[in-house]
Amino acid sequence: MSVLETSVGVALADPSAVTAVEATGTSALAWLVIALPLLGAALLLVGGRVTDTFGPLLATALSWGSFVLGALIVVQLYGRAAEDRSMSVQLWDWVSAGELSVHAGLLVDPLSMAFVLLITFVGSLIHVYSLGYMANDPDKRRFFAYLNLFVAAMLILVLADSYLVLFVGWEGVGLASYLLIGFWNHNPAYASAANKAFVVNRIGDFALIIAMAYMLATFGALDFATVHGSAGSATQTTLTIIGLLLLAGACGKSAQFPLQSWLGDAMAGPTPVSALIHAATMVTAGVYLVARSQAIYDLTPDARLAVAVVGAITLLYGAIVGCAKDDIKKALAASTMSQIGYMMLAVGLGPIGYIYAIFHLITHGFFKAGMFLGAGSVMHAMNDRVDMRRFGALSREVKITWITFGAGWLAIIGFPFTAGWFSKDHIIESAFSAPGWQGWVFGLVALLGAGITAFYMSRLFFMTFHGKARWEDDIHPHESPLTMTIPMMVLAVGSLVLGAVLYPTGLLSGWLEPVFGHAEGHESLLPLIAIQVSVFVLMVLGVGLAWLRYGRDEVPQVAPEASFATRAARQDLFQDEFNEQFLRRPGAALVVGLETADKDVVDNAMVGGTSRGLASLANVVRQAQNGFVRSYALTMLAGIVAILGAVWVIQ
Amino acid sequence: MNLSAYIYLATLLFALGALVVLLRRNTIIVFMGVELMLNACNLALITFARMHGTLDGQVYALFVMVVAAAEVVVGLAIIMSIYRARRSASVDDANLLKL
Amino acid sequence: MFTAPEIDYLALLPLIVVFAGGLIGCLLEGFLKRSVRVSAQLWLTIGTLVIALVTLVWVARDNQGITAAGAVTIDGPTLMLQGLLLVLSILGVLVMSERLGGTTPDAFTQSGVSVPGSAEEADAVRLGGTTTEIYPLALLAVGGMMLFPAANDLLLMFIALEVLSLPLYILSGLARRRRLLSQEAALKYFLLGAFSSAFFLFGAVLLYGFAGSMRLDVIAEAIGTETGLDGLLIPGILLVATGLLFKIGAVPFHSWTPDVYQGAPTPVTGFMAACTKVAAFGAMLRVFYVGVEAARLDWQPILAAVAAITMVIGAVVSIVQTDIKRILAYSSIAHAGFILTGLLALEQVGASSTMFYLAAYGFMTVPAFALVALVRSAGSEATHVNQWAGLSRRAPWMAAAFSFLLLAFAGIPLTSGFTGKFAVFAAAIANDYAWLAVIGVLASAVTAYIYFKLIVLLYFGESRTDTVVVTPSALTTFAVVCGVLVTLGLGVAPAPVLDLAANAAQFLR
Amino acid sequence: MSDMPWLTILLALPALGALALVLMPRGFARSRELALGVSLVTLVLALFVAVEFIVGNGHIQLQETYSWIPQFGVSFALGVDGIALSMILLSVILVPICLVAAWDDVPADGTRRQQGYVAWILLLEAMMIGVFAATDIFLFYVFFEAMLVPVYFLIGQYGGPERARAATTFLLYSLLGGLIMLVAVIGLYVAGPGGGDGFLLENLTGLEIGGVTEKLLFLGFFIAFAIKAPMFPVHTWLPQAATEARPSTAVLLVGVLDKVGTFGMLRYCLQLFPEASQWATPMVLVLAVISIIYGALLAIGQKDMMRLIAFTSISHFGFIVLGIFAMTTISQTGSTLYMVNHGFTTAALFLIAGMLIARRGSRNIADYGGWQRVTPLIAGTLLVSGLSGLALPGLNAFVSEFMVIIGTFQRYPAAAVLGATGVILAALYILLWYQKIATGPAPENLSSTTRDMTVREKFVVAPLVAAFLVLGFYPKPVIEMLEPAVTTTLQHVGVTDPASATSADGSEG
Repeated sequence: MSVLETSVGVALADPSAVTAVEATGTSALAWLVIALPLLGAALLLVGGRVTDTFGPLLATALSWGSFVLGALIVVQLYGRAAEDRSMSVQLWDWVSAGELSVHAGLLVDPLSMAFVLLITFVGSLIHVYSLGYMANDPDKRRFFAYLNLFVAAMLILVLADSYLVLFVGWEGVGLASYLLIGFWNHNPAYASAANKAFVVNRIGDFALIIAMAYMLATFGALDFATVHGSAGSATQTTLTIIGLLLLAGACGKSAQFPLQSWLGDAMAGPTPVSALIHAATMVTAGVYLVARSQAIYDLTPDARLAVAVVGAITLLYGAIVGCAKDDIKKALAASTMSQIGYMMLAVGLGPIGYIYAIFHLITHGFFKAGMFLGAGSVMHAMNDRVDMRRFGALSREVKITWITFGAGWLAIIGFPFTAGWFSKDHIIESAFSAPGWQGWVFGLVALLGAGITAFYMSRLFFMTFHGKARWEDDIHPHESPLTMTIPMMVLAVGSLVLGAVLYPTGLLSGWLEPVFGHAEGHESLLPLIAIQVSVFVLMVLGVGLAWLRYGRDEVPQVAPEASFATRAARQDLFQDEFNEQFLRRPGAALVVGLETADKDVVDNAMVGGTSRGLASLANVVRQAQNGFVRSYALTMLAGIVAILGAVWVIQ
Repeated sequence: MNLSAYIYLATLLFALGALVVLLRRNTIIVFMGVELMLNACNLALITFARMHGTLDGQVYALFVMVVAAAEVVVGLAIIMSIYRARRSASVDDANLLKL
Repeated sequence: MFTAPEIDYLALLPLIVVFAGGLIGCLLEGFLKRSVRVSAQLWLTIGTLVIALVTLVWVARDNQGITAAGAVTIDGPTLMLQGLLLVLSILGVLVMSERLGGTTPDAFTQSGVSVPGSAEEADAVRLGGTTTEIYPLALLAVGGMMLFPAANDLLLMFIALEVLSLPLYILSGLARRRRLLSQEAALKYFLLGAFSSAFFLFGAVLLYGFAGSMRLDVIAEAIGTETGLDGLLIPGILLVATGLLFKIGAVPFHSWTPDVYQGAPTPVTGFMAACTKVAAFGAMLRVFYVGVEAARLDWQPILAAVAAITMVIGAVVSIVQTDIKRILAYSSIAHAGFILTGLLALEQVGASSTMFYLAAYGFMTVPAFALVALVRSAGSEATHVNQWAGLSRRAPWMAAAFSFLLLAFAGIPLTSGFTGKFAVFAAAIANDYAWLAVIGVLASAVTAYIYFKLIVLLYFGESRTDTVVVTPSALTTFAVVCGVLVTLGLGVAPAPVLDLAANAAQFLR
Repeated sequence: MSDMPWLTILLALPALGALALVLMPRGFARSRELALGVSLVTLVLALFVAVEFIVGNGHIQLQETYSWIPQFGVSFALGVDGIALSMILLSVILVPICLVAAWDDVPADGTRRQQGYVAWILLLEAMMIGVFAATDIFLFYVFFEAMLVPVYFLIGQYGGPERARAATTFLLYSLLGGLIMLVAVIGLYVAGPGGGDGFLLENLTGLEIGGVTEKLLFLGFFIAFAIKAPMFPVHTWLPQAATEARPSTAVLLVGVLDKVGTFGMLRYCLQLFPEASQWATPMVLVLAVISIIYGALLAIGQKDMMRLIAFTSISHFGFIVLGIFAMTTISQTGSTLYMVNHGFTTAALFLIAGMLIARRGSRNIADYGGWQRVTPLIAGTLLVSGLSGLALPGLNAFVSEFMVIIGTFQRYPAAAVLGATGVILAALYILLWYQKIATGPAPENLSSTTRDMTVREKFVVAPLVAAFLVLGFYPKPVIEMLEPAVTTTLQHVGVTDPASATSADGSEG
């Protein structure tokens, strides 16, 4: 590939113009980042029982290996000039026919490496955590194999240099998610949850496939470089359609409205899975996709607006649902949805939001993973109970968990100077700077969301760790082993300080600038300080309200009868009822109808009809074969007369 | 007299013979109907021979008579054997083979 | 007025041999004692047929021409069909002679004149009566058949028709078991045959009236010229056609076929089905190709319609049959339709494809009926399809052979049935009868249903204990193996026979 | 080396193997070993052939032409292009796998049953090679039809309780299609240059027949192929046949045999009748899309797992046909690759389902549940195969399905989008099935002797899973084999790929 001969300044203003050079040095080993966990998965799955003993440790080690390698690559990139940090690793010619030419190739650039670090770091921590969490599970080996598989797939997703390779990872993480949600599939509900996740994701994937088809038809290629490079030459309509299709794909993976229904059920998987896949990494893939496709979205405000709208809706949706959930994991899942809604909103805002979206994504990866692990630890302590109404007053029993969870809680509610505060406030600020009515709408939604987040997260926190103990009789809470608590501690530290490390130092924005370009100075609708103050006030209000209701007051052990709004929120705003009523039932009826039609109409008409027709014709004709000679003679004579008559008529 | 009248007569006889085959039940009579048809042919042959002014037709008629005689032999033999077995000469009784 | 016609005896030698053999056979009937009669007659018959075949190949082939006052044509088609007839009748006679360990041909009654079930019959059985007259009868029938396609004169054709038919009427009535059915078959065959030959004759007479001669070449010349009696031409052609269509069993002149095929002794059915069809189609070829080809615009549509309806009716009605012999009968009707399709194509390809199909059909039909005769239940033939269920387990080779023949009937590639169908359909399509070919393939598909139903029964049905497959002697085995090998050979490497048929397809006019 | 008649040898080897098996004495104990040996030698030989094949050349290679039936214009002509070779390789790879999978299907009980079983499979292999290698249309037709016979017996004689009906339905459907094609085959010959080698593909390509004739001929071929493929609404035979057949038979039937339909569309419909193909494209695309969705929806509703797999195949065949008639390089390459991939995927699904059935004795999905706990390996490989079936990236089927969708999108976006909904439905039918089979509490009513995969079964599944991965991650060798042939086909049709809306190098050039 030829290096672009444009000035650096232009290149930065038009980030798609950054051309990846062939990778050298450590970066050339980027494939190994993927290969290590993939190898782990393969070994553990194929190796069988032989690997039972050392398998989990091996998987963990390989995951850490990926992290180390990723870090080394980042170091190498850091040593290069900002505009040279984009490198490609070409592996092999994968699919080539006609115009289509897709190499299995990796793109090592700041954006992908940011994800690599997040994935491998959090992922490895969760491997470690799982060593403790899954210690007594008979299928531990399989679990670690799946985890490794997930890490590998997720790395393929972010390292891909084309949409098609990305799609491999995209579906790969879907598969891993399916396998892990259904890990305890002896419970039929869990198996259904796994199916639901996969199928809903497939709807998004369908859109993504069509998006790729559209790209190929438009640009004649699927690699990021060509597609993004020639995006400008496509028509507005085309770009908008592609943008919307990509958004639909992102919605599926990131559980955004209207494809959000699977995430709550996905909590059926073991808690480390929820932490890794359904909080920290996989579900943020949609955000990555939109961010990666910025060259397209930059040119199509309509599609971008759609992204922002979806983000805004989901943000509120998740937040509202989160207020009503009593299942600790489902509440966290709702919160995840909501937080990803923030990220979507941010990427939907365009160049001003990309960096904040990724920033929030990273911090969220830490604090949400931390909280999920905390939740896992709590469940560990409470014999796998998840109903927060039967928790309470755990702060004394599981102190480390309480503290680490508290760090995550502070981060997510946006307590000043925690990681979440840095990332979320910037998104809210950016939202207010969107043009025209959008600024007001998105800004206020984001602001409101922040308040609700503070409420429901505090509700969760207080219900679990404070108030009166509402435990069931046979529960004797105990702190988790070190393998579990250490990862929680690491993540807790990250939740508190990561923001301060990354943002004020300009580390992250500097790192990502070659990809996203320099964020233009923007006019906010409200003064910055006003926004920050209102966010803070709302947060305090939310926490306070939660304290009053769930910290100070008695929490009923059984969910009380509630208003329509609460019931709606408990039932995820009737998403499943809607799907059941308008999708599954008509679908099932269609299937049954077709089954009947296939038997009664197609088969019966084609085969049965023909054979019946022939048989009845035969039965009519054979009546003439009545055994009477004279009748036969009559037939003959009739034939002769008919023939002569026919000739006579013809002539 | 116009020779074509004989042709019409022959045709009529032929048709009569066919009708006999169709209408009568007695096997012998049915067979007679066939003989009538053959003889109608003979009449036509002779008439055509006359028309064409050749003797071919008459010779043909002789052949046909011989054949008819042979047919009678075989036919009667078959009819006899079936009559002896069934004690019936009705063609309609021979209808075990059907459909 | 009469001059003694020149007769090329060398060309007629095969015919003479066969007729002479038949007459000697009649004499032997009278002079030989009962115990040696069967084998003597068998050897005489086979010998006669073989010698006829040899003379056909070595003598008659080199003496082609129109002879006997223009009444007989010995040309390519004649020789080809005569040869085919001879080979098929050798097989047919072998099958007829199957004794199954007894002293007399198994399929035939020991006393044709006795009343079924009477004391007379029992006496005949006790005394070891034989019906060796089947051999001379068969030879005479073969003679008539050989004359049929050779006849260049409608009167001779009529005589040949009778010569071939009369022995067959008798043979049909000679079954050992189910004699009532057999006699009924003979009666039906006879009455309807006589009825139809009357029509044939009347048609011939009309053509005589039209042309002033029954010779085909004269008739051919007369077409297109004003004879004053032009109105007789078309009815004449069609009535002649009627008689021939009866013999081949075309709809609506087919009614006799199932009944006679079912009632006649099974080996006779096989012989008759194969050889009569060859002879009758040969005669048709000659009439339509040599005699009235010039009037084809008048008869071709009629024949096409007959072919179409024959294929459809034959195929459709076969699917509701439950008797193996009737199934094969309806199949023969459908096959008659297929062959007609080829015949309609005219030109050389029409003749060659027709003759090839006849060969293919003959070599599958004789062994098929031979195999039918082997399946017994309580001493008599078990011809109901249900009695055949699961036979493959007890008689794998018989089932395999029969299934293979069924595949050939169905026209599955690599069998002669396919090659034959291909030949006739190709001829039809090349000569603007594609629609007929379409009907033909649809009919084939329908007939395939019943053939495969039989295979299903043979192989996948629940076995019945009261049905047995008797072990045939070398005679039947030879005939069956020959038939199967030819059926396979004509499917896999038909080129030589196609060549033969193509070379033979030149009519002397 | 290249003078050797490789393809003939390849074709003859399994055929001779089958013959040897038939000739072995009754109760021959090593028939399975012999058959496996023959099929492995065939596989090795096929690999030699593949080495001889020059990749990147889109024309027919390794040609052999011998005159067969010159009277019909028929040659015994073999040759392969990339598509044909890939299908042959698929066949010869699947046959040994199927033989191993079918090891215990038919016990050696002292009869010929087991011999027959493996002999039919070998014969089928020979015919599969023949049908893909034939470059003479008549020869193709011969194999096309003759192939029905082994399958018919494999289903009818060795299948499930409803086998007779299933076998007959299968046969009649196919035969009907084949016979209609026969008319078109003949018609094509008539339209072509004729002569002693008039059926050679090369002599019939580029005829520019035009008009109604070409459309009718196209339809004649297409209907046969649509039945074979099978497409809606002529698919109803497949679920029956696949259900009643042994898993190995079902693999060969659905995995390879049905590909003859799509192969035929590509090789014959498109190449011989370009104008008519384009005329028919809208109709075909609609049918293809219906097939995709209809098959998938019905698969979701199935209670019998063999039926389910059959319906998934109908859906997948819809994709293949869609890609073929979208007529872009990408879509057709995708379709041809799909043909290979689908072979492996379906094989794995059928065979693993067969393992489950062998253990539980039921095809009813509801009779299972929780089997992941009983037979983790079977459940796991079932899932992997299922994922291949739903086109998970990284496994084989994805590449091809994706290529079909995006290639179709280039020309017919609406059809591509509608067809792509099959992606969602595929997830439903595979995962719901897997859920009902493998997940849930461990079954209680299961005898303790139920074992996980045996070593033999591992040998069955391992190569298939390996094929999934290899074709999923590195399909390049296969694509390189296929693409030139596809390009040649498109040249014959006279279609060029639609250019992308913006040139590939974009604004920055």
